[in-house]
Amino acid sequence: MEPRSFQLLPDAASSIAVQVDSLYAFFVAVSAFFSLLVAFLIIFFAVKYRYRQGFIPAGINEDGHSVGGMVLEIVWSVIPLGISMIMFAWGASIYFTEARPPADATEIFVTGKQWMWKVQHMEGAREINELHVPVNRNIRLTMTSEDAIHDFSVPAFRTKADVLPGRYTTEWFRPIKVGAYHLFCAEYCGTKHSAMGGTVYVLSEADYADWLAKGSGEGSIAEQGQALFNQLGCGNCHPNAINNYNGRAPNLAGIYHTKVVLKDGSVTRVDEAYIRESVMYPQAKLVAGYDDIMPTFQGLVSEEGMIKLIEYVKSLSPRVGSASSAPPQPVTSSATEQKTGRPAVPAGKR
Amino acid sequence: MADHKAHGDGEHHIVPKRIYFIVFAALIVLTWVTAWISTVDLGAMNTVAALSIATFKASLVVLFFMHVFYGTRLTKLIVAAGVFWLILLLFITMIDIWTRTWMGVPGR
Amino acid sequence: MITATVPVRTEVNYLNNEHGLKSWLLTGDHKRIAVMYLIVVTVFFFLGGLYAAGIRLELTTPQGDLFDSNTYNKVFTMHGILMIFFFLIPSIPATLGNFLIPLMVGAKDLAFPKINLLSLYIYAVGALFTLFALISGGVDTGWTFYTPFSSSYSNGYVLAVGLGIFINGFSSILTGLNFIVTIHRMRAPGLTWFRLPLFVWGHYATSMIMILGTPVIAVTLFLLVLERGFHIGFFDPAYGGDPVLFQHMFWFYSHPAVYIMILPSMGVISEVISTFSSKKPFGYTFIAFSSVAIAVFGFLVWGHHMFVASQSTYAGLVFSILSYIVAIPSAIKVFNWTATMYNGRVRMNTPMLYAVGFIGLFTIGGLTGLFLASMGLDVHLTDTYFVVAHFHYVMVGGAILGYLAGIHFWWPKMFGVMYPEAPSKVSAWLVFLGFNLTFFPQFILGYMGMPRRYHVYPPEFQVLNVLSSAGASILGIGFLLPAIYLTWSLKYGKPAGPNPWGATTLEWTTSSPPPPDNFAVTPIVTREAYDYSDQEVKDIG
Amino acid sequence: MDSHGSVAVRHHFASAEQQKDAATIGMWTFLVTEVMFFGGLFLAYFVYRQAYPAAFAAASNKTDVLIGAFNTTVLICSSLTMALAVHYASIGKKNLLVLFLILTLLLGGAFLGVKTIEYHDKWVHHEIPGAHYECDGCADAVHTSLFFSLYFGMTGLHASHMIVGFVILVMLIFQAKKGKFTPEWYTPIEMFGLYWHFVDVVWIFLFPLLYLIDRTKSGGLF
Ligand code: HEA
Ligand code: HEA
Ligand code: CUA
Ligand SMILES: [Cu+2]
Repeated sequence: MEPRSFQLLPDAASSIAVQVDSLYAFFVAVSAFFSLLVAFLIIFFAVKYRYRQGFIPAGINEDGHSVGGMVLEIVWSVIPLGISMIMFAWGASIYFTEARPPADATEIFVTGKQWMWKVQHMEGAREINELHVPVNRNIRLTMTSEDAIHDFSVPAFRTKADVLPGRYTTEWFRPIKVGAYHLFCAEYCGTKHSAMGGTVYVLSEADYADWLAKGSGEGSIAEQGQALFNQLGCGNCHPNAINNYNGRAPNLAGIYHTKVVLKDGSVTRVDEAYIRESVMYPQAKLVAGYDDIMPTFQGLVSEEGMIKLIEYVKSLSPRVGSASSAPPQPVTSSATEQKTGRPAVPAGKR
Repeated sequence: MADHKAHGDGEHHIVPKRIYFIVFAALIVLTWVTAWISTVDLGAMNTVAALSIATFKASLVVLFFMHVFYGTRLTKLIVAAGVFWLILLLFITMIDIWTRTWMGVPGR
Repeated sequence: MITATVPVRTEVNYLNNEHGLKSWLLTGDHKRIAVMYLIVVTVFFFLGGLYAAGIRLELTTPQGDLFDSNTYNKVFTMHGILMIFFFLIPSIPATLGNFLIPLMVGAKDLAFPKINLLSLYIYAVGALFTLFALISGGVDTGWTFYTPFSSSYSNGYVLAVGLGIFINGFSSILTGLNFIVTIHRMRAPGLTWFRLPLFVWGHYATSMIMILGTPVIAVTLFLLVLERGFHIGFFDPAYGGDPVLFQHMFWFYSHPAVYIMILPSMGVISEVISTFSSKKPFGYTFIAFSSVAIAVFGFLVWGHHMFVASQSTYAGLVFSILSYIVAIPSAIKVFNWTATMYNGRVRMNTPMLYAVGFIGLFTIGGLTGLFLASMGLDVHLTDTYFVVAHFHYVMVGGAILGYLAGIHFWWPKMFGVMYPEAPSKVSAWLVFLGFNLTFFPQFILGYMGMPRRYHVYPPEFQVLNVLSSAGASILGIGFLLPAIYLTWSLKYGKPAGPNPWGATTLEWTTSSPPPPDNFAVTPIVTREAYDYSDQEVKDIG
Repeated sequence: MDSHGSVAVRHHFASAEQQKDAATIGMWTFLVTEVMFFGGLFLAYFVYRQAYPAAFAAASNKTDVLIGAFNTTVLICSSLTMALAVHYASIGKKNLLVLFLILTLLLGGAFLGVKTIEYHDKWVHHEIPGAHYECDGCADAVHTSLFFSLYFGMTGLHASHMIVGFVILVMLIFQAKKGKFTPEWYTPIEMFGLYWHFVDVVWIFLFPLLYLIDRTKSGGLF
């Protein structure tokens, strides 16, 4: 990225950036008003009521408990309260937009580690310290860390989120301007924290398709996940076809985004966090009706591998809620056939 | 001293010994009750029972062994503040823990 | 406030009643303890300032040329730790508070003089641990010690610093405990709650936070030490823990702690504004209760530091709205101070210069806190220089200016001498201008997206960083000056007399410096704290 | 807290009453900080128990209820003897005061002794979190280990309070023997009593939280 010249406002390159900038302008206006008001009054009083020999202002010993005083106190409590409730509500509503990815968002996986970002695209492409995304499409990042806490921050998109070890966090944006933007790690993570960054490239649809086509040659994430699934021998216990039950371990087909009943009677939703936990700490939340025979895979599966497995399990379920970029067919043993026919830009997307 | 009149503390109220023994007996009995009740399957109520009994026992100790029952308003206020802030710490943090999955978006 | 006795100028004062090192190190006199605190705290301020100079020097260029990354990280961490835990938190309470609270409530000493001395020594032990870590190589976690970085990945002396702060916490707790008991039980006859100076109210609120908050940071650091030192897991996900829980526990203390820093300063400002306007503070009860409100509500907002930390959105909502609620008492204070000047007889002596500087800069700092409390904006602004600018505005522009106002206001009382007026006014202006030049550009940098704790940064941020560094050198000189002329005044300053400013609170009724037992006769109070009707207002400009 | 010296009112207090009041408020304020100090650990406990109920139940079942209940009983007895010691101090029965202080000391010592045995047991069974941690028969070793982190954090902090109390108690016994305390001035005894009861209160919560999670399958107490 070519160094930009001096500027006072960052690029506004995502749909949310425009909203954040208006909110910011509102805050700046309110702050300027109150700062200047207070500054003006102080200077004015300091001059007008400056000490002069023998001069005693009228009513100097009136105290603040007079009726006028009470009214003033109420006025200058209630007005700031009112303004600040607007600040709260406006900020919160933008946050809700930022927090809830649209259902049609393209999912991309990000793994942070000291001190680099590793990115996996659904279609299999991988990159380091760079992120290529198409313009005008909703992008959803699912992120985790291999060590300390990091934070995936793109100021031009006005968004960031911490990236934690041992769990997934989410961030989404809709780039609206083609270009190259800074990617920073914004949560302090050790020696090279300030070097843990890179560039986000927003490409036109066509450029993006070209870029994706270069791919990784390893197949989609779900396919890679299936390979890992087989390699680890998960299938020895877990059935992965519809209506196949063996009593040893839950059937994974169709399980994603359903609710399962646990041994202690409570109910939990099968989401990324639950799948991850079940691989790492199988006994933590055992599904009712199964024995705790599953060994832990802690140390055997990397965070990237974990993402592949999850994506594989998700691919076993009909698309619920999210029409991610990967084709929705379950990757079964016949999945290899589909490999070549993978569309660069998912159908039903435009 | 501005608000000194209300202080029975200075003349140290002497608590009848009998009270100590009653409280003591209650504490011992409740200890074994709580141990026993934990073996009875009450579902989620097990935890509630354990904590209620513990709170009750603790209150007995604080009120009688520690004389708060006979103490000044200020002492009671300080004790209440301690309990209140403890609850703040626990409860407000739990707001986060309890609602983490509500949104259905990991990490939000 | 008029007392039954007219103070006579005593030749024996707390400074000369006993001699020798031992008479200082083993003293129970709150005034001597305050002076010792003043010395150590000042040392730590300049040490922290030296680190700040290092930061600013390094950041004049986008590349890392002065230090390597590891060193830079240690530099800002030590800067933050020294400034917060060893300077700003004890600064006003342990020096001015210690010195003045017994005087203001008309007592001979704090309730527990030995515990007061103990708290000084605990502080010293904590400081020694930290200095040990600093000399042996420092610590690189940031002052926030986030796990699992601090517990499993940091290569610094986390254990020593963690223990240092843990120990130091007890010093803070004991100070707060002493103040609470003193304010409750040691007030002079007739001194009702609503006759107390606002400085005392501020310290009462501060003490509440010290008592209720500090133990939580202590136990948090204790668990951190267990996890790092003995692999007894609590927070690291590798041990099954939840790193966000650490953040909850850390901020449960550290957010209220920012009010430990600002409330005493606000107390100072209330005194100074009233005295130099020769007018009862406007809305005394509102200022008094707003301090307590800040202390109480300040405990409910800590999660606003964690909006992007994967805290639940719903918890975030609660913390955000409460952050706005807790801003209201601060607003009330700012407006009441301003209104106090209205219709007064305003003198712009050095303490007053600092005080109005405080109001302006605290207002900007506080208002930018509102930006950060807004969830939608904080997502963009958190962990950028906007936050750095915000907290320097409130901590340096607010708390430290208040501290300097207080030092300049009570210096004649503490040491019985006046400092020279001209250099003190120059320094006040240097601090004000240098400060704004240093930290205003950082708001812009922050909105541009420059992350904090960055050793190297993209070149387009350089111009603003150079401005900031330039400001810092002016600021540094502004801070250095008072150290020089105040020390100078100890030997050459003109005698000050008991009440040089025409102030009305109890401490001004005794001689300067005060006698060992503070008052010749225990004062009996019959009036409110601020009654200027029979004060002769003199121009000392 | 102000546990020094004599019957005399120290010079900065106006009256003995003010002095005693100050001590009482000071002590209670101190206990509030103690509440918050333990509070951090309780918070961690609740958060993790909520997250990993099964592991916590499994780990808790590895503690010995009988020992726990016995120790609770011991501590409650010591609270009683302490309360009686304060009582006898307030009516000036010096010998009974000393007797009950000694009883308190012995009971406190018994508690610590039992605790040591328990710790030793845990050590032998590799139940101390860290590199050597092992958990027979429990699958979710990571989170049972978390339980034991809390177990040792909480009981360890509690035990360290007991040890501090123990040392102070020894000093008080010597002073009481010398006849230092009178019905007019026995503030140190009273303040120490508050401390001791507080430590008892903490244990009253620790017992059910650590020893009694989901005991329904362990088939009765004995
Ligand atoms: C003295 C210290 C101090 C003080 C007083 C404050 C006061 C406030 N702070 Fe600040 N803050 C810090 C020190 C302080 N802060 C520090 C050190 C950090 C960073 C820690 C770190 O991460 O390293 C921080 C970080 C911080 C954050 C987290 C940022 C992030 O990391 O993402 C937030 C978010 O809400 C915040 C908010 C506030 C608010 C709302 C106030 C309010 O109390 C301010 C109230 C004051 C006013 C509002 C001004 C006066 C009012 C008026 C003139 C009237 C007009 C008012 C209205 C219209 C409402 N602060
Ligand atoms: C009381 C609190 C306090 C105070 C007073 C200060 C004072 C200053 N701070 Fe500090 N600062 C913090 C608390 C404080 N800071 C905290 C908590 C952090 C966060 C740390 C973290 O991220 O973990 C921080 C971080 C921080 C950063 C961000 C670092 C980063 O994120 O990478 C910067 C950068 O500019 C900075 C600058 C300064 C400057 C220029 C001053 C100046 O005001 C200092 C002026 C004083 C002197 C310069 C010393 C006295 C003068 C001399 C000895 C004369 C000789 C010197 C010269 C002529 C230059 N501080
Ligand atoms: Cu990764 Cu900072
Ligand atoms: Cu805060």
